[in-house]
Amino acid sequence: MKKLINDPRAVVEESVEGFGMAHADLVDVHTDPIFIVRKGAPVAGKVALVSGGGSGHEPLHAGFVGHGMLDAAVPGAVFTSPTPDQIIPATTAVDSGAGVVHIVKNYTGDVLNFETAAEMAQAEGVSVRSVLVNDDVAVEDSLYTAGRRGVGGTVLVEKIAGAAAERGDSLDAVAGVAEGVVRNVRTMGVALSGCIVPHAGVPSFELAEDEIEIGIGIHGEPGRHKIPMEDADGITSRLLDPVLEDLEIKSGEQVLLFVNGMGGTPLSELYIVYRRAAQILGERGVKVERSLVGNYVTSLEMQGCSISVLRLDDELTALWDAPVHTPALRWGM
Amino acid sequence: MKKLINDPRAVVEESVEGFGMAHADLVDVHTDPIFIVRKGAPVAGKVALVSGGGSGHEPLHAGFVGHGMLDAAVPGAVFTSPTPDQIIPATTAVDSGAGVVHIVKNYTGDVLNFETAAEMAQAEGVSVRSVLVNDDVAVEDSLYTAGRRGVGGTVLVEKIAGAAAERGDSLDAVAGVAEGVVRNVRTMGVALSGCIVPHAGVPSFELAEDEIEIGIGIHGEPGRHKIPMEDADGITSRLLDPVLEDLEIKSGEQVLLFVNGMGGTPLSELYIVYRRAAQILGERGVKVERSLVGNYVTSLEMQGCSISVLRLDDELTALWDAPVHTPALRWGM
Amino acid sequence: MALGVDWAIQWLTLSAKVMSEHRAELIELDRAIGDSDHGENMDRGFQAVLDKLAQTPPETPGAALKLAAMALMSKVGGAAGPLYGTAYLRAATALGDSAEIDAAAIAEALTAARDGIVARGKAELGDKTMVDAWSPAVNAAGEVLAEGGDAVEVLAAAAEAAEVGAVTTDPLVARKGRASYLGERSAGHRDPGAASTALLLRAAATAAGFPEGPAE
Amino acid sequence: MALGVDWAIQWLTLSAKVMSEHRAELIELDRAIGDSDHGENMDRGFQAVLDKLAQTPPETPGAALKLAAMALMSKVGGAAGPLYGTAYLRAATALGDSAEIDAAAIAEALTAARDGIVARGKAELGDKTMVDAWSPAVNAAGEVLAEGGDAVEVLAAAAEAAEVGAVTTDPLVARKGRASYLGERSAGHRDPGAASTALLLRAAATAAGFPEGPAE
Ligand SMILES: Nc1ncnc2c1ncn2[C@@H]1O[C@H](COP(=O)(O)OP(=O)(O)O)[C@@H](O)[C@H]1O
Ligand SMILES: Nc1ncnc2c1ncn2[C@@H]1O[C@H](COP(=O)(O)OP(=O)(O)O)[C@@H](O)[C@H]1O
Ligand SMILES: [Mg+2]
Ligand SMILES: [Mg+2]
Ligand SMILES: [Mg+2]
Ligand SMILES: [Mg+2]
Repeated sequence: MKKLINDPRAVVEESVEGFGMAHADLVDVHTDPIFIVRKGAPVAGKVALVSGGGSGHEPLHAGFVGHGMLDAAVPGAVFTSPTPDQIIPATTAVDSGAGVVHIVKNYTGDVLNFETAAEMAQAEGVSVRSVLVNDDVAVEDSLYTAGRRGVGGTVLVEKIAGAAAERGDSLDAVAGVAEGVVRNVRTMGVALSGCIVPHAGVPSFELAEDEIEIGIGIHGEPGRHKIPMEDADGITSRLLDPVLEDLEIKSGEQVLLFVNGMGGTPLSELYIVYRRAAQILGERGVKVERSLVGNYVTSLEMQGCSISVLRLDDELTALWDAPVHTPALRWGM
Repeated sequence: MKKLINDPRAVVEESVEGFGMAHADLVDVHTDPIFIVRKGAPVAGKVALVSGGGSGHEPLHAGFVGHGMLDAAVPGAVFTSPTPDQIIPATTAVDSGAGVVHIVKNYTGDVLNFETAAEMAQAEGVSVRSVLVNDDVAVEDSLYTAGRRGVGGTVLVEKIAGAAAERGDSLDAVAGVAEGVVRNVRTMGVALSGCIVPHAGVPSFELAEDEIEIGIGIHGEPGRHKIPMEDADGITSRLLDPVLEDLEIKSGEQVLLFVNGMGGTPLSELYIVYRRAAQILGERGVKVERSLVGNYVTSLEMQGCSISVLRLDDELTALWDAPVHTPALRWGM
Repeated sequence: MALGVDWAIQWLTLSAKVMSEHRAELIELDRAIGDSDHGENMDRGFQAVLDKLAQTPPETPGAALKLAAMALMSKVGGAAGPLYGTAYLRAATALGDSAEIDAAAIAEALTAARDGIVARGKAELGDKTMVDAWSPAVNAAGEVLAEGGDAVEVLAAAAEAAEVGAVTTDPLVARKGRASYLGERSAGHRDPGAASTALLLRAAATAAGFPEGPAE
Repeated sequence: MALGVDWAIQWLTLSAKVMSEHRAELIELDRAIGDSDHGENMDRGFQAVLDKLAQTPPETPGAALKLAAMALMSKVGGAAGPLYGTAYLRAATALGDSAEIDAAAIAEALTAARDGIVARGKAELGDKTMVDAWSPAVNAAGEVLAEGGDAVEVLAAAAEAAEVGAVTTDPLVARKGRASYLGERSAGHRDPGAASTALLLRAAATAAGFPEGPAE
């Protein structure tokens, strides 16, 4: 295992420390327990957004703390959800009295830890609403699974709900906007390689030179099935088709197309995937109104990508376009 | 070789096409020959900035086309400098009459091709000034080499010179600003793995499980020497010390600290390197006035990073802070 | 023979040792059908338990388990943190502030722990989770208690049943937790949480003086 | 025997074939001390030469080389593109618009080509570049010419000297081009540009009817 790290067990701590130093104008970093809050939080009268989850998905979530997006991020150990003793102080630190929305990716660990934290924060007088993100169409949402995972779509939920909070929406309204995004976004991913969790030291899964994993999540876990390597256009169809089918996107609709890198794939390749995805949408009469291409919700150094499609309406488009100023996403200011 | 590509020989063409589709609000993409120009170029009365080089370093250069940075980017084949028949039309397309600055990374191929193109564009009536970027301290600048390479510092040159052009500086003034940045920026890089050039299909070099390459460039070439793997803090010193020595940075000076990923290294690791680099600068009494952390000048999916330090003065800081709006770098608008 | 706070402290201390020794093995199990962190999480959690034990030595078995619950809840993270945290908390509540606990109290605590896990995680027997180790353990404890077994015998029976229960997860298709994302591909691997449960219950029996169980 | 446009066309056609056949080998040489693209660049460039030849068949050897120069300049890229482009352009200029060229003209064209490369790239003999193949070739051509050799003999001598010259780059430490970044580590590898020069000059001799050179 070769990584630019010191002690494998200090990865999150040291990385967050460096992050805090690099972005001292935007965030304050708390240690023991670790969480990151927006500079100047709580913002008077504003509903606060808190998200978190295992580390290893950077820039998610800490990279999205700032104006127009998150008020706090709570990083767990690598690929391990954070604990209530982190989530609770993060929640109380950013509550202005207007309440806090927890944006939680749907994993058993994240759900249970945020659930406990929400209960305890409520007990301390903070109004908390939780929104579960479960955009991964690779997982069947049935009695036989823990439900769909929250993956790439999370960044869209955080951006859009963050804009709603910034414009002064109420707690229920912000949660409602977030839920609206969740209802209208779907994602599917592919891995060309596994990744190495620092404390494990070995690849999360092995793929032969001509194999890829379709339907992966963002924790280096194997996907739904292995298939022989295909070209980018073929892979793009395999990801995009189920997304569009599940969303029931129809000709004439407008969407945001998000091609997300898993961390180890060159940007040039993401654009090759974007090209084909946009072509497919064009052929179906769907209008790509907004785009996002880059490494936003990653799985350490995994090679691969995910494609997310978000159905847009004027409201969501306006919230997407609203100014945002965070370490990893910035426009309009 | 597993990559998200179709035909290895169509990588640049298809990637640039996807890039153009994703950023149609910011750029126009020309094909045959391939080059990318800022939407609405030429900008009346403004000196234009043109850069280019081999592909595989994305987002450099195309990702930096837009307000406050480049007017055109000219991508060659992967790791191969572009040809005059691309550079010439890109140059004439963006010239408003105020002249064009060519920002050229110092490689024999880039120098020769831009040189030819500049001569021919001049013959067509365009005033061209060329600025060579050679920030890589890993290479000795002596009679025995092709001179120092242009690496990570290039993005700083493009941003700052772009701001000077945007505020209305003359051709000579913009070139002068660019040269000032070149004089004050130094970089050194490390690779933990090689990368695979699509048309070659095999890793550019092989490293044992416990070896790293110090002093690499951005073309997957081997570096100055292999050393046994070290921890992030140790590697950071190995990169930063020669940079500071060469720049002769003294206590009390102000700098921009840029930790650049080579493409395949998680952002979290870059922050671990940033942390140590900022600590070292702090110990030396140097003030880190501005920061940049991320994958900006890459080498396909290579794992590793480079550290650049730019000596700042008020003028450079103001130009760095000036609004920029490109696909890969954006603030203030 | 009744068990006191010494047993509880010994159990937790031994648990920390066992989690550290089996860290790599639990990571490897989680790598196959999860995200490679279970061993790391449990090791980190029980080191925190040790720290807390050293800081404020508990005076009753219930206090010891409550202390463990809080440490696990705040240091394990993931799915296992809240589940084990709830389990130890419910067990602690069941034990109350008795200084000495007998076979019946042990069986009751195990039942409370299992019920807490089920209440939080909603998993049923056969879903390929730690419940598949806890439930057989609770049943075996109840049977030995009914047959008049003492506290050590109850714990030994629970440990053995948990070990068998962990093995029974091998062929199952996961329906809860991260492994469920794999569908059919989760079959053929042991559930990491069931494996850690077996290790922890074996440590409980060993701490009570029961001779080390059969090597795995 | 003098050579006409047929020879020039045959040379370029054979060059394209040879670059395509040796593409992987040149990439591999460049991988060792450069950036793995020389074979790809040369192959792409000579395919463009072929395309241009088909579009507008040249009428003189000089026109053929000029056409090649333009194609190489616009399709090869990297260091080799401008260097070979200049070489072919200077050679074309030396040949002027003669329909038939003799041994002296060949030697002159080779000299002009070499001088063009040196003028652009500023490399000296021994810097481990394509100059290390071109310069011996020019010298050998001059010698054979002085001894009264014909055009074919001049080309054959140039090809052989270039091949030897390419081999002599093996132990050298590079002082120009990308390989120079490696310093001492560049020794022990053949320079890719010298290797491609040897292949191109061998193709020139073969196209002139000289029996295929010794297999490498
Ligand atoms: N809903 C659930 N009910 C009971 N146990 C569960 C449930 N979900 C997961 N588990 C247990 O948690 C274990 C995984 O723990 P761990 O790897 O630490 O957390 P995570 O899955 O969040 O990475 C599984 O092996 C399983 O035994
Ligand atoms: N200054 C120079 N003078 C002469 N030849 C050079 C010079 N620099 C490089 N070369 C030649 O160019 C070859 C490399 O060509 P190529 O790989 O296509 O370009 P690049 O180095 O830009 O990737 C080298 O092997 C060498 O023979
Ligand atoms: Mg986990
Ligand atoms: Mg090259
Ligand atoms: Mg796990
Ligand atoms: Mg090369």
